[in-house]
Amino acid sequence: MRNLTPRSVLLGLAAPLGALVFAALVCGIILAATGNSPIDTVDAMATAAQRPRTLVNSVNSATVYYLAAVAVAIGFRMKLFNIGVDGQYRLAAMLSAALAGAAFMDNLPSFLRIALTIAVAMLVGAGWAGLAALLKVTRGVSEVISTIMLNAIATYLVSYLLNPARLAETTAGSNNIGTAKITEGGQVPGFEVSGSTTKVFGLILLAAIVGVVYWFVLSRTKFGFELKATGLSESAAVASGVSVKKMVVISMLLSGAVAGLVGMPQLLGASYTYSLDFPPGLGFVGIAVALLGRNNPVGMAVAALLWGFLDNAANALDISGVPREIVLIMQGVIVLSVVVAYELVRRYRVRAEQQAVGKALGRTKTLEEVSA
Amino acid sequence: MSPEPPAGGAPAPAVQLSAITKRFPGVVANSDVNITVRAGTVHALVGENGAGKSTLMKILYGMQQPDEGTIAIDGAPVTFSSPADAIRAGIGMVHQHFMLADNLTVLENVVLGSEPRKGVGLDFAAARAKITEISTAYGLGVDPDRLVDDLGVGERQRVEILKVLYRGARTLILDEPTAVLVPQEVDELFGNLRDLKAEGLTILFISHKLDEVLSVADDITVIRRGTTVASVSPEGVTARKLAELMVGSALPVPELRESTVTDETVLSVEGLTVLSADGRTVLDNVSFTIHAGEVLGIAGVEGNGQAELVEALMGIRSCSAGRITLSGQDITRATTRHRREAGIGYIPEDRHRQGLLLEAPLWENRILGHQTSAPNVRGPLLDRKGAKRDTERIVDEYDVRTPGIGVNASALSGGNQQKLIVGREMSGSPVLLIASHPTRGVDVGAQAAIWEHIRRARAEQLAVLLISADLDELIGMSDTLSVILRGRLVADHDPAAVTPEQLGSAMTGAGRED
Amino acid sequence: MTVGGLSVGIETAPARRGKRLSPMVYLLVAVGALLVLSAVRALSGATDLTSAGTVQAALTAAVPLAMAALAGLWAERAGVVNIGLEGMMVLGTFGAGYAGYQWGPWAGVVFGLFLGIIGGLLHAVATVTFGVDHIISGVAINLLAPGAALFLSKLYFADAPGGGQKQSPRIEDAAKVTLPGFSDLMGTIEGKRWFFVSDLAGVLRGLTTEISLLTLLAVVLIVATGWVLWRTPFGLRLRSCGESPAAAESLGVNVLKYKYLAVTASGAFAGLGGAFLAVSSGQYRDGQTGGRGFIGLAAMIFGNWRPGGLATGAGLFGYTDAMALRGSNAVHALLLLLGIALVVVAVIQYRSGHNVLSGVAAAIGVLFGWWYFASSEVPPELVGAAPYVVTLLVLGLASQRLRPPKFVGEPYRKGHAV
Amino acid sequence: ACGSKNDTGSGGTTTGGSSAAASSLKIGLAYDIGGRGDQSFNDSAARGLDKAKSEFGIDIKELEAAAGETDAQKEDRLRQLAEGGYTTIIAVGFAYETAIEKTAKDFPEVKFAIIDSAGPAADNVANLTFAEQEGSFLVGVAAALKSKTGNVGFIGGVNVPLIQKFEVGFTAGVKAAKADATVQVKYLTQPPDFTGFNDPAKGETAAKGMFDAGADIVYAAAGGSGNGVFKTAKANGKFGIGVDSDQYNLPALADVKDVIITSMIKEVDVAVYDFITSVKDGKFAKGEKVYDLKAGGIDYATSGGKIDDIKTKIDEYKTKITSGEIKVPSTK
Ligand SMILES: Nc1ncnc2c1ncn2[C@@H]1O[C@H](COP(=O)(O)OP(=O)(O)OP(=O)(O)O)[C@@H](O)[C@H]1O
Ligand SMILES: Nc1ncnc2c1ncn2[C@@H]1O[C@H](COP(=O)(O)OP(=O)(O)OP(=O)(O)O)[C@@H](O)[C@H]1O
Ligand SMILES: [Mg+2]
Ligand SMILES: [Mg+2]
Repeated sequence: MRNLTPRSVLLGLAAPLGALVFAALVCGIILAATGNSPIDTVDAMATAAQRPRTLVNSVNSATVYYLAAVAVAIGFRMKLFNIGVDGQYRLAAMLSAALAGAAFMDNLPSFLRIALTIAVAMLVGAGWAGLAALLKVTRGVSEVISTIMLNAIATYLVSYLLNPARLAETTAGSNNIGTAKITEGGQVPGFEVSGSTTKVFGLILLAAIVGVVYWFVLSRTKFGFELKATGLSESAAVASGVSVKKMVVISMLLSGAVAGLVGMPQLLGASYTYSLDFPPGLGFVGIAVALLGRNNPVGMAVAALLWGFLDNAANALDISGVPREIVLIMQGVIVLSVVVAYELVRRYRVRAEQQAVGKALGRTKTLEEVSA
Repeated sequence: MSPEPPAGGAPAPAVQLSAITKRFPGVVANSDVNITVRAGTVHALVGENGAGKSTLMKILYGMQQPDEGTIAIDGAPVTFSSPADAIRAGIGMVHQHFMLADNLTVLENVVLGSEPRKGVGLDFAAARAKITEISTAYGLGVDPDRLVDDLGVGERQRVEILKVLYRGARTLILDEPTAVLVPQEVDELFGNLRDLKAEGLTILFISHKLDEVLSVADDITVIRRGTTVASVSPEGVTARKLAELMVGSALPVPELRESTVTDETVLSVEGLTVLSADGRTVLDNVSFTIHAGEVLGIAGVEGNGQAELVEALMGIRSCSAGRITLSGQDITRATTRHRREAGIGYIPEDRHRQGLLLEAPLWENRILGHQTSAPNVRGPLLDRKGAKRDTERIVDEYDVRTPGIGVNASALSGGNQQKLIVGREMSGSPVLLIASHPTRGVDVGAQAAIWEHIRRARAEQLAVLLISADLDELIGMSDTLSVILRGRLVADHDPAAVTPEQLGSAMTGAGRED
Repeated sequence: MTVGGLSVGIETAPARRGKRLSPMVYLLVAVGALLVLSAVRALSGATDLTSAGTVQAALTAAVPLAMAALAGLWAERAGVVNIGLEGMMVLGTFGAGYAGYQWGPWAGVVFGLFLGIIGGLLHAVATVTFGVDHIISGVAINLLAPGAALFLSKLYFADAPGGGQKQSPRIEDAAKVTLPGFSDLMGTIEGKRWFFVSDLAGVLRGLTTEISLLTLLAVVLIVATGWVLWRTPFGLRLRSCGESPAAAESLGVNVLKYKYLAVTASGAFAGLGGAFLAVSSGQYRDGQTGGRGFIGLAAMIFGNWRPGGLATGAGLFGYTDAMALRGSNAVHALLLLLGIALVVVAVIQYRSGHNVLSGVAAAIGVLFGWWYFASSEVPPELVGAAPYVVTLLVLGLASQRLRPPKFVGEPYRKGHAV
Repeated sequence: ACGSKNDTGSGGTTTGGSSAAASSLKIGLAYDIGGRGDQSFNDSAARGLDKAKSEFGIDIKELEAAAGETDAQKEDRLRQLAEGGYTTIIAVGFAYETAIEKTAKDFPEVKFAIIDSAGPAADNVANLTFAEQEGSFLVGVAAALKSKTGNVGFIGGVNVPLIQKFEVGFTAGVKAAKADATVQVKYLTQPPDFTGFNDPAKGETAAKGMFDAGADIVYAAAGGSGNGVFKTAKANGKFGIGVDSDQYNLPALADVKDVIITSMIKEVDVAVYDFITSVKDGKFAKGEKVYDLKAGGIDYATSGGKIDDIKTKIDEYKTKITSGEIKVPSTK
């Protein structure tokens, strides 16, 4: 991290704020051009922002998005593109839900049950990601392809297992199907918030811990240094004694393990079962959030909250007659414009840095200086 | 291509650069540069690293636009907004760094941008014929259908020249064309240049090797800190004088004073054999020993196994046979990490590829390669304070010119980057230093500093493996000299007795049956 | 040591790549593969392995994938990663729906292409002009495009006759052609169930019967891409921007222009892929692309950034996908086929000294063989996984000589290339 | 009555009461993914709503689900409706089970209805479920009787229990009419990949596979993917069976309608309309209301006249089912 001077703080804020304003402008124009009122939209969003339940939902969504983003970011830091977070968390959530809901688990102390469930989820996520890592280091298969394929294969595996003959059970009268419901001892209680019937996920603490550990490992440990170094220059990392293959395997396993956590807040804090309506697609949200937050632990948290809020404001928009698709458009425009803004600021910084180096070399002066 | 010279009187200068000024953020690369290049001559440009030579040439070649000043070609003022304009005006440039696409064939690289056409398609036959014709005419010997990736440096250099000739350039800019060539290759190149000159072509030539400059140039312009400080003719000047003009101080020479060689073996290599990915033998039964306080120099044309040797010693590449022992410990199968911990320092050939994290601050670059030892780490944790403090020390001791240790390595000039690497690799008292081209592309001042550091460490019993293309450096700095040819160590020489020419012919295998 | 002069060091760097295989070798490999297929077909009775219907369905499935892969190829050859293919395809499906129902299938194709171009331009502005990370821009487009398409479809299709908020009215299909006489003849032979001959006839009939003009157009575009990129000055310049933008720039190639053109073309191809999908399905539907853009990207990597290769990748995927969708019987036979193929790979790898790989291949092969003989069908939930598993296996066991364009994904700024 | 279509369905249940109280009715409707305009299940619910609106002039609000959302977000949707003064709320689809359960508790004065789920039970919740297997049984009979090859197919959009009900009923119907007939079964995608309801290209390939394997009639319980099934049926001179509404009469399918011999009609519109009427008339009834053949919530279509010749046979089975003589299974 660079030194915090007022100018650098200002610059750091200029990018995201400028971009948000720009994105709002673009969406406003789209709305106005299609006969929707931008004012109503802002109004609906402002109303949503004041409703405790929407805020709780936003925080809960953000919790999950954040975990997914960290999982993706671990790979990104090493120039590994784990598109497979999606498959990893779904498979992990399904299998750990089956375990957590199993009858024999009822006899275990609550803490152990929860820990076991989470551990299994991490193991499954890591294992599924490990396949991609294995293919990459032994056979050179691009993780982009292998994780796309593994996502699909996970879908088929889950639906194979989600069958009354195997790991699922049906409830009479319901068209849903899911794993056995996790009884109270296996659930993680949430935090009450006044004015909202929905609780904040208890596992938001887990997300926070994951964020802190991510930050600490990357910036304070030898391992984190080697991970970043590999991402910055593979050849330099090799020459400095880093085993890139080992790093690929470890970081993919870590990424998968964190991916395994993605389903946990929802599973242990709200659904208590893995069923047909377990939210899919979180891995892809994770990619967007990680990119928006620039793989930075705090940046991703902010991005996750923004994303969560936009997603949860959609209902309010819908009710006030604004097409909810505008949220998707808004998210896309925000990602693009934030990133463009970052790039512009980065260029400005590089120039400033070069200027500083130039000064250190005593090369800023022109004609007079040279004549010496 | 180029306009006719004005009839009668003295021909207009082929190139006239007047009052060129070019500013980059924080740097004035060129300020008020004036150069006149007579048609049909070889005009040399010399100056320290970062003096602004390449920038000036890029301006002449249209790759960069001057902030102030004018360019005249054959007396007519021109403005180039892209290389395409310069090429049209008959200017060609061989860049300091190869400008080749590895995954394309020689033919594709050569014709790119000036393709012969048949309908909308590319006329491969015509291109092939023309390339073969030029290649034969100048003895370049390049096969148009080979992939550039498969070519050695010498061949790549010739492809670069072919590119220029293919476009029918009348003015050739050669930016440090000899940096990677051995003396014989250099002679060949100079022979070619003379031929070209005889045909009336004009050549602008940049080099750090002043004796070369003196031997080939008709005129010499010295650039210092972005501006022309002198225009001299080779007859009236010596290399020493030129260097003084360049830096304003005496020319340093690579020289070891007295022998410090002990009989304590530090590195012993026996029968080292390395295969490439496709099974070719790239290093064949190589054996040697380096003692404490000894510098072993390896001479060789690039691509004869030096890179593989270094990588095998560093554990980056695995060997198929042989034994490597460091201070009595067998490290043949040890990891790179282990070798570094055992005390091997490594100055890589390509600092951007293997030596630095360009997008990381200097102090993080200090940790690179030393991420298991003090003062960078404590247990599994980074010791950020320790690393920063030690980076300050290196910046100080090695005179790395930087505003601070928080700037990214990419912001530093090449010479300063190299000094940082040398400082880093010398820290933690290594027992063996593997130095691959430690002063390549570094200006004379920095060169002297790096030599001095190596000398000092040698006096303190450091063993050094020195690989270099600069034969003066090799001869001056080595206690023992070996020549590598096609993956084998073919001859040992006494640096006190050998001349660069002898070394050069040993390197090319001339006079040997193989 | 060839032509005199500066020839030192030539021997130290001989060619590393294998030689280009001659057409004869390809033909032999194809015949061999068909022989194995015939054998498995005869053994298992799963006629769908080589039936004309499977081949036709495979073609239909492969075409949008191949277009997406081609789109990826154009962008990546010029050095720009395009992960926004999915989004651009979605724009293509919408465009085809919008114009297709009003003015016919070809108008749909053109309009889909046009909307794809808009997506491509957006990507170009972000990545080329602003130097945004290519992945980020692609992800943003994948968010934007489906949102925009849905937004627009509600606007334009909700009240159209036969349309809905999430679907366009019907689009006429493009015309289909059949090779007269030949197709029937092949049909007769196919029906005989002769070893190899009938299988060959089945494949040939599939390739000559009821082929949509869109499919033919796709084939033309694949071949044309190969020609344009590898045989014309334009293509050389475009590829040079992905291999070494600095070299290109130093020879006066306007790198920015070529990158723009390539990414725009990429958008056009992705849009076409979407349009083909919509037109051949008879309408635009929200969510219709179903990840085909990503599969296309995988097919491009699978095909080593080459037109022939990506067509093979898309074909392989389309073939297994068609089989999985048409019936589980053939997928069961596929187990045996995979088993045999893996054992063959094991033998080849063993002979070239890769013992571990050979062992792994043999083990998986035996496992598949055992699965085949121990079961009478693949569980229906798993049948659909066939194309994904097969792609992974092929990639994992085939030797990896993939070579992406050297500067793909690298930001480029004029005058800043080293 | 076999020619029963939307209009007859509503005719049978309308109370025709005055609309005096109606204008004060505020009705909120939350769709499942797909929403209004999916030309299938959600659309059917929308039709019922529209009919109620045009007849009673009520105040309505329709909200839509997003792909990949959580129960909490669904719950939020229902709560926003309830808080916004919508006193009658209809949730379309079993995905709203949990959301209804939680919301209904906190709004005892609001009347809720959930379609396709018998799960949530409360004093203010009506569960509107359908016996899809019964209607599927009847079209299965039709398929068996109409098939020349004795080989028919079933294509499900996504492999979920709801669609499995269609499959099971269909297979039972086919076997009942022709014991030795073959039924090919294929689901286009597996959950949570719901594109199987939206991918006509997949429907086309799957149907072509079945036709090539000898089937001559395919029942498409695959939402929008069914369009591909009919398209390929037409191209190959075979037949298809529609689902949810009388697809013969859908404008979007006009050019393939001659291959649609019948459709399994699931009168979600009737259920919605009935429910609104009951609330309007103050006759809200909690708990499960099964829309089956007997109740007229499920039926088969005869438009196009392709099955006129076997109508009597089908109606025999229908009678047996309504009388309880045949009990159609709903799970495998
Ligand atoms: N594109 C650029 N942006 C910013 N600064 C630049 C750029 N190109 C060159 N410079 C700076 O301009 C100065 C002159 O560089 P130039 O490459 O012309 O030096 P040179 O004389 O060729 O040195 P060398 O002998 O090392 O090749 C250096 O300080 C360099 O860092
Ligand atoms: N390097 C090349 N030079 C000239 N033409 C090429 C080159 N690569 C491909 N082509 C042409 O492009 C078209 C399609 O490319 P494709 O990827 O199928 O190449 P290919 O010949 O199959 O190469 P490979 O055997 O390496 O896969 C073919 O017509 C081929 O002749
Ligand atoms: Mg230079
Ligand atoms: Mg090929």
